[in-house]
Amino acid sequence: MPQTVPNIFMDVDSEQLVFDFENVQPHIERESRDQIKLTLGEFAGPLDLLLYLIRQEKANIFDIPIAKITDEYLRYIRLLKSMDITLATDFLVMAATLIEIKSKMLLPRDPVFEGDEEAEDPRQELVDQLLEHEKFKRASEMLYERSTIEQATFSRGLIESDDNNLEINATVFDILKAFQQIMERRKEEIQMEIAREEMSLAEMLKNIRSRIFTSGKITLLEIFEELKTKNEFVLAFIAVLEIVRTESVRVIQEQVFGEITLTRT
Amino acid sequence: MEEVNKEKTSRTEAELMSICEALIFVSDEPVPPKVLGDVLGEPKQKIEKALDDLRLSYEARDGGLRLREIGGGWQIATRTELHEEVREFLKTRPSAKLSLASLETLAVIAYRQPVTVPEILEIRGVQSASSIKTLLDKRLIVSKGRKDTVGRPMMYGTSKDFLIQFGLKDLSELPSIEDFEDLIQ
Amino acid sequence: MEEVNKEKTSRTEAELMSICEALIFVSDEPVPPKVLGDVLGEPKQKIEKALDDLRLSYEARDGGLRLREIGGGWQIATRTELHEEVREFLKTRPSAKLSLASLETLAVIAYRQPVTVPEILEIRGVQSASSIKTLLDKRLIVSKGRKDTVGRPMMYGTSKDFLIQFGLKDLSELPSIEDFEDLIQ
Repeated sequence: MPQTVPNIFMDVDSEQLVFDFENVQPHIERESRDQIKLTLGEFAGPLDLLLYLIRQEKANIFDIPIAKITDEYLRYIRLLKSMDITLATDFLVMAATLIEIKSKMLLPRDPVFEGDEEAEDPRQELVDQLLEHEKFKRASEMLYERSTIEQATFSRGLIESDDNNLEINATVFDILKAFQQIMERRKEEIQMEIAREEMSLAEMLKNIRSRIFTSGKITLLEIFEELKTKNEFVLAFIAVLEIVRTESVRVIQEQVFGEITLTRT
Repeated sequence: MEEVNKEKTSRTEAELMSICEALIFVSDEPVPPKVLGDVLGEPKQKIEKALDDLRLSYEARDGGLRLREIGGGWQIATRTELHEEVREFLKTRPSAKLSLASLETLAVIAYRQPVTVPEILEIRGVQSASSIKTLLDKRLIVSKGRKDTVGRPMMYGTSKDFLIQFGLKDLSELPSIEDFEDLIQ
Repeated sequence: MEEVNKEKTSRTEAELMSICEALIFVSDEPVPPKVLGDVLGEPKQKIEKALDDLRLSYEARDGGLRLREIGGGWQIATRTELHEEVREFLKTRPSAKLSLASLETLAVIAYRQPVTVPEILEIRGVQSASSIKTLLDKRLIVSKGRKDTVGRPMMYGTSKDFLIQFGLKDLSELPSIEDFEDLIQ
């Protein structure tokens, strides 16, 4: 009896959810005619899901009941969507493929090919793909077992001679990554410089307030004209609202879409 | 140079076994017999004989260590039976396992190398970019140049680390992919 | 805890020797007997006896390694008589390995060539003189003439050896930043 709940844990390095799939099968329970309960739903891809559904129906992989499987597949997709699970586009592509095959199977045979025994089964390509995929699934299980065994083996700890050799092995990707890291480091530095030059809300408030109180009135346009960045616009907007709210300043717009003036009262 | 080699080839088999053991011990990765032969100025057969006898002596001793051939080289490692105590001692947990998606991608790359991203997509039926990134980060795969087709896509293959992490002497030790076919009903 | 200890003390002396050997082997530092006793839940005397017998068995074997007590702990090390071969071996070993600083410098040169030392400084934000020397020594970079600006600084680019070491047919095979972004998505 295969267990239905795997050991799920977070892979710290890749931030991927990993589950120990030994003896674990994806599992959907049918609760009623229209309800399916998903017990475990990480399928590595649409082909996995398809294989699972074919098994569930106890169907022959070489003679897939395409209409039925397509319905099941679409039902599963809908279920995942209803659970707010973002589906990889690959699942949707497979849905389209299934619908296409299904409609081809419904079409009457092309009379030109009538009598041609070898007329291509619309399912053939999919079957080939499933078989190929299945082989690699087995291969990945083998790799999984091997790595599990290998994890029981340890090599020696660092010894003195390694200290003279604090070097790392490199591939082209290491070079690329190193370069990318440098570039990111630079980007951060540049952003920090800009950030330091930028005005704070307190400075903006002080600036606008003093302008209103020295000249008696000022238009919004005059304030905004001098601003350089989006951030400053936001700050100025908040500052104006704050000034209007807390001080004796009136906002006057004489006509629709006309100029807005801030006046000291 | 000549003289040095001559002098050194007067080593007995026991001496050679000792030296190989010491060199394998200090190396931080599996040591290919060729490297040993080059450094010691000894013919390949002599080295290989010494390594094999050394392996047998480790087995006969039945201690905490073993000598094994892996990733194209030789390595001293702990015996698998002792993994619980070692883990307890190092306070390590089994390292994070690869996700199902990454394992599948790795299987496709291992058996179809050199292989491009579009080719992997075709077999897996699913985008594999993040898996490929994980595998590159873990150094299990490496790029193998570009393919001479439209777009010149990057080709990938397995690395030496792959062999080591999966306990393989070389790629020929992988069971044939066709063997898995029989298992499909 | 008590119970576990009791259960584990059923180890034979030979088993204990094997386990101690494995733990000393995987440790970065000499292992004090107390640490072994604590991890294994064995009394100190039993551990010390096992270690001593293990040391004797290493001596009797007369191989390339020895077990020694150093700084209050136990350690596996190569036999002193073999130091010449060991040194020779370590010297020839990983010629293609680079420090992180050198790798970064190489990355800047590879992607921005021809490039001068001041330009590398500006991009990396760190002095790279010693890395450049290392890279020149390893023949991974070569000078590409002088730049026509103030001080006429030397320009550097990657060499043919660089292509060979990193398995590239030509510079166009270097993965592009875009290739990588595809993978990150």
